[in-house]
Amino acid sequence: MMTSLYQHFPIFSIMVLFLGAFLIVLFGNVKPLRHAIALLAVTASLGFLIALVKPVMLNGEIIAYWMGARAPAGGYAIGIALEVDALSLFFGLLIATAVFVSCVYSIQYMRFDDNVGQYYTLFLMLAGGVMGLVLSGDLFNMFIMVEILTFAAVALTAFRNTAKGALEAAFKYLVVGCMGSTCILTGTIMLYAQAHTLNFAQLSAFIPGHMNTATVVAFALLYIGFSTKAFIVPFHPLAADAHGAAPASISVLISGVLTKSGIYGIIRLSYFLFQTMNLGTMQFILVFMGSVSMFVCVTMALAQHDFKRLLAFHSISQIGYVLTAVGLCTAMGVSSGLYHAMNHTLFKGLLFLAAGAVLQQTGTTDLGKLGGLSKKMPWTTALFLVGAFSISGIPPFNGFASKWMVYQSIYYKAVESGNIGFVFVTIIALVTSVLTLASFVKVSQSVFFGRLPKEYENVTEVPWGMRLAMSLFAILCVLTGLFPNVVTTYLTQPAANAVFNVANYINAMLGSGYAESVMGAAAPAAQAVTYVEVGLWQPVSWLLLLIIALLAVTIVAIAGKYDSVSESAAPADSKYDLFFGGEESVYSQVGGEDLFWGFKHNWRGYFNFMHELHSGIVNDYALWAVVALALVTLYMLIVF
Amino acid sequence: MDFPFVKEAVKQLFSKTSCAMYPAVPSEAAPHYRGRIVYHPELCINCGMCERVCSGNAITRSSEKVEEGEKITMTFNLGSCTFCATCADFCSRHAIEFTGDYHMVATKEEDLLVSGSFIKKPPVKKPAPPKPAAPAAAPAAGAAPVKPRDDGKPVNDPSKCVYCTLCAKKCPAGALEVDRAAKTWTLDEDKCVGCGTCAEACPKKCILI
Amino acid sequence: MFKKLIAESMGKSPWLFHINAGSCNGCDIELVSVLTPRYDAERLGFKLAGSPRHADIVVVTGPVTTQSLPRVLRAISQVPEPRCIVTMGSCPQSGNVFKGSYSVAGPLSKYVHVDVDVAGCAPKPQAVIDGLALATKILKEKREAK
Amino acid sequence: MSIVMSALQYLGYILIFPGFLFCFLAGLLLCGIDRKLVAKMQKRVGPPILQPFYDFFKLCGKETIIPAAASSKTVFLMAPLVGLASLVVLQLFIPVFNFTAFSGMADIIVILYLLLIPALANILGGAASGSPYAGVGLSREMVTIIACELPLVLVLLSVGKAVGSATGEGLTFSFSSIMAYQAAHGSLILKASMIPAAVAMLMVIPGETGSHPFDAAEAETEICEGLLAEYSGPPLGIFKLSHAIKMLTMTSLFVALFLGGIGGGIESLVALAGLSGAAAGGVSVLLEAIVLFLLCVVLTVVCISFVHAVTARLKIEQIFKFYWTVASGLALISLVLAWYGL
Repeated sequence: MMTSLYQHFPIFSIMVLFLGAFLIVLFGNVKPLRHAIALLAVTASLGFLIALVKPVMLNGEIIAYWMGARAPAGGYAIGIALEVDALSLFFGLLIATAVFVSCVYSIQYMRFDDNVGQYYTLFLMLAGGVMGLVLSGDLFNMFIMVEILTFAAVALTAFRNTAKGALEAAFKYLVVGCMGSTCILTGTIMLYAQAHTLNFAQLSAFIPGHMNTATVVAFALLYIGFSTKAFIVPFHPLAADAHGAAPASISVLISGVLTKSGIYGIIRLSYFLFQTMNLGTMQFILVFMGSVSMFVCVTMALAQHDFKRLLAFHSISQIGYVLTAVGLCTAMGVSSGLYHAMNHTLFKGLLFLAAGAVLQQTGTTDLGKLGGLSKKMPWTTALFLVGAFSISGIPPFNGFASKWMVYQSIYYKAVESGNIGFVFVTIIALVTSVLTLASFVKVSQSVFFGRLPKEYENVTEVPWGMRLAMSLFAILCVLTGLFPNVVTTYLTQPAANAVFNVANYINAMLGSGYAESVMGAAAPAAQAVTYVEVGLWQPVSWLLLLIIALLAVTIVAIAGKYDSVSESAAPADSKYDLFFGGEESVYSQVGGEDLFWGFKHNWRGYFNFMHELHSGIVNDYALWAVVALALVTLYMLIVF
Repeated sequence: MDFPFVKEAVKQLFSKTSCAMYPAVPSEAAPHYRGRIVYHPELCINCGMCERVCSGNAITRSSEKVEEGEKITMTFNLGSCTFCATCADFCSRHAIEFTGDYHMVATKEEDLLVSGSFIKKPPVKKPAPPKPAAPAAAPAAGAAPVKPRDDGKPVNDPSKCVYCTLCAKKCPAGALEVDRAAKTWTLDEDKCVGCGTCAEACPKKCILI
Repeated sequence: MFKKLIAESMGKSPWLFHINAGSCNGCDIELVSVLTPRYDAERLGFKLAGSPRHADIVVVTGPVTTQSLPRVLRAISQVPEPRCIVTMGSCPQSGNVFKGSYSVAGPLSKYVHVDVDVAGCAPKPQAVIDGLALATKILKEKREAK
Repeated sequence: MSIVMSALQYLGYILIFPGFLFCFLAGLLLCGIDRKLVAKMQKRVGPPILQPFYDFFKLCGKETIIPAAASSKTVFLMAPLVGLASLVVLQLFIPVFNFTAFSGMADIIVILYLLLIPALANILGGAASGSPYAGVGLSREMVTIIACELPLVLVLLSVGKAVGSATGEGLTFSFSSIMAYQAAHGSLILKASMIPAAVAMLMVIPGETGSHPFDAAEAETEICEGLLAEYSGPPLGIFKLSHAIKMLTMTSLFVALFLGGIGGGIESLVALAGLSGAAAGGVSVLLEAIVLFLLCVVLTVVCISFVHAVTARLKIEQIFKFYWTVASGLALISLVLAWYGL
């Protein structure tokens, strides 16, 4: 076995995070040291993963790493294994990037808080947990990492426990999160009882040939367990509370990283462990849950009156896109789903950071109380707009590039399979996109544009460190949107390839030929994943054209004295007042919760129903989880 | 959902417009339209009735002494006028006329003033004006008819007069004084302009002019 | 040439903003009737604008009551240059029959420079068209003088 | 040398033919025709056809006032420029007179999203002015966009499916294949399954251009033109220009989607007339351009002027309801018919 240095990088990238966490406990009282350790840890973790891009993504290697070099003997993989294929690395890179930017942001964002040492400890624990989850090669370690990240996330949600609702949110998260973890544990145990192994590769080789009631129930349990981590409907109310209460830098991780780990789990589960995705019934459940999440959460978001809660619901809505695309089981579907997952991490991170900036400077995220902040915080506004355009799928930002691929893949799937249901999924996806735009128009009007309330006259721009973090995300948003071909070629397609080449995954772990020997004829053949995009979209050319056109307009405009504008010289000059029907212009801000009453009026039945449904009582949400588990189990038992 | 105007819209698309094409095609005001005021100073007798009845205070009268007598200038401010024509109605000499000219557009306020002036000669003082009929003598004279005076000023026929004081109220110059209790009717000849308003106003038609 | 084009256009597309400063509605109705098929001022490019920011010509009706005076002045000041102010009817020019009332602050010319007066109570639509045409001419001259 | 030539050619596309100059002239001309015809239908004489040009140049000569309460001066001033530029670039991707400057760059679903940018520029510009009227206008504009989006999506999907299943590709979104299909098989509107979609698209046109009765967002009589309430001078002129260009965009989109393939007919007509060679080519191109522009005009007249003349403004919730029931229903019928290969 070839042992290059980079074979050790996956474990390094996990361990530096945990090591950093422990070091901060020891030296966390010294402020510069604390920041240095945290930054070093996240940078190192990101660096290790970037170093892996070449071998794993480009050369298509799969790194199988046995802790303590305990390679499998006698056909049983006993040791703790890490297995990094393109899919794991893809998610790992996402996580490392989000963690890195969030850490940069935290330095100045958390400067007014107490116990920041503990914050960083938990932060790095969370990061390490997610990293371990996606790089891990066996199911039980995955469960351990899920536990670590869940508890770190719960603690971080309640970190600002003086804030209203923080403890409540943490408690809700704890209850339902633990139900999810328990499901995962139970599923793991049931699989172990059946297959006598916990190694992913070995399970993947074993299970497809030995499907019985126990494995199906285990599948349902695991599926629901990871669904709670991804917060898809019906687990979405938790996310809203948790995001609303957590510090913004943690919201970035919860939405950009934790949900991704859930998606990762579902992909691993359904494409690798059980290999059931080629069944229409299995595609149905993923696509169904995805579309429902997509639509329900976007409408929930439209009804929100808190900036961060709104973002939280959007987060799940976007996860719905990812799940739908992944559930299609086509190469383009998986590729576009992963692309969207990546973009979601970037733009949602950006938006949460912008929300955090607003929270820090004004002390509130209530859409009804804010307004006109672009006057005081021009940078934050510009960066927020990049994020908002990205998530709403406005060309040429990244949200458009990936959503565009998602639509294509769904519609193409519809044509391919002749199933008209997918057409309606396409329509839901397209309409969800415009509703997303609507709610971000609402946020821009309510927070950044419109009138500046009196009490925020003295608000200032956030410090440069926070702006830097936001700019990093913004630059990535623009770049990934402008060069979709680069992203798909180097990141998402290799990952999609990995998804469709399960045999490689098994063989890389347990030696070549293992999959064929265990699974026999049922062994999935290695396939080259290619697809043709139906649509045409060249963002760079479009941007060039737009820039030329804009230049032309601007030049003509400036030549025509467009810029010779008159601005207010004396503050009391009524000429520069807003037109108020002739009245003296007083503070009047149109915005907040009910901005789109024309839409909500027509849907009032639905909104009232949703309002009653989301009671905010944790018992109800736990009940939903149980019901969802029961229904999914029942469905799977019927199907298989 | 119904669209009641579909047929009409299509029909009108191909029919003639109902536009009067105003600036290109001049248009006349309707008959009896009360537009720009024309003042005829030569008819005016300076009674001031118009000024008194004007609701908008649009009419001003000024006078200055010149060698022939008194130069009276009447000014009508169209920018303050309601075009109610009460002044024209009250003018006993028909010196005020409302025309059909509605084009009253100006960039300066002076453009909206209509004025005219005439010279009022001082009244020729007669050495012995005939005495008005004494109130006491009237019943004695019995049916002696009251003769109108020759200088255009009113005389009262006390046999018919009921001393209602309406003439005094109407007199624009304030030249009449009527006492109901004492049953007297006195004319201040210097003030009187001979407009005839008292004769018109008299319910018993007992004032001759 | 471009300047000339703008000046030409200035005379061809006057947009009106109408302020009722306590009017009895007589003039308001006559102003609207100017836009009806019978008189159709849109032929000459006239259009009623919704906001003073879009307007070229401000048409004031009514005797400018004390309540409306600050509103009228504010709305007029919000009209971008070059602009023209037209008083319509006798009221804003002098107060008309409301002259001397405790609640009338007019005439308007005490506060701002009035470009065109259209007399009448209420003016005939033809007179309004004449007045607005005159205002448009003034507007064009103002632009040319710039 | 060839690089310079092609650069010049592209610049020509952007600045002259399907780009600025053409958009400016054709858009404002359409707007003028629209205003004239509305007046005609109301038994008026109406403004001269060139009135929008006068309006535009007049606004160029006016003062630009930035309200003191404007939350972002940059956004306030840049929004009209971005809106106009994006609309002009959009025009490069839509076949105008059967001619597309850049055909391979964006397809109909991308067009759907590119159409949002001018509206978004309008919304953000209005929002940046800080006016409460703009706030109300913004809300209504956004709801109108949401309302129009669903039928438009359904129309585009059904066109993609209909053409795709006819050509054997399964589905297609590219303009060039839609145009090629229509050139070969006649206009799409001749297909029975596409007629409801075409009707739905006709309904969408006034909504997208914000004309009567779907102009609740720009109601000048109640909310002072909403988003534009605080704009004056050249920025306002540019918004009005974008609004005019949008008429051209939407009508030419309709022509491209449903009335393509007319060019072939004209060519054969020209051939019948006995012309041949380069002259025939020139004449047919010219004729085609004239015919297609007339089609745009007719569409403007039918969808915008006529509807404007006979209806009164709807409330915003009625607009939403109309689009999500009537228009979407029609488009859905089309989609289902196209799906089953009719």
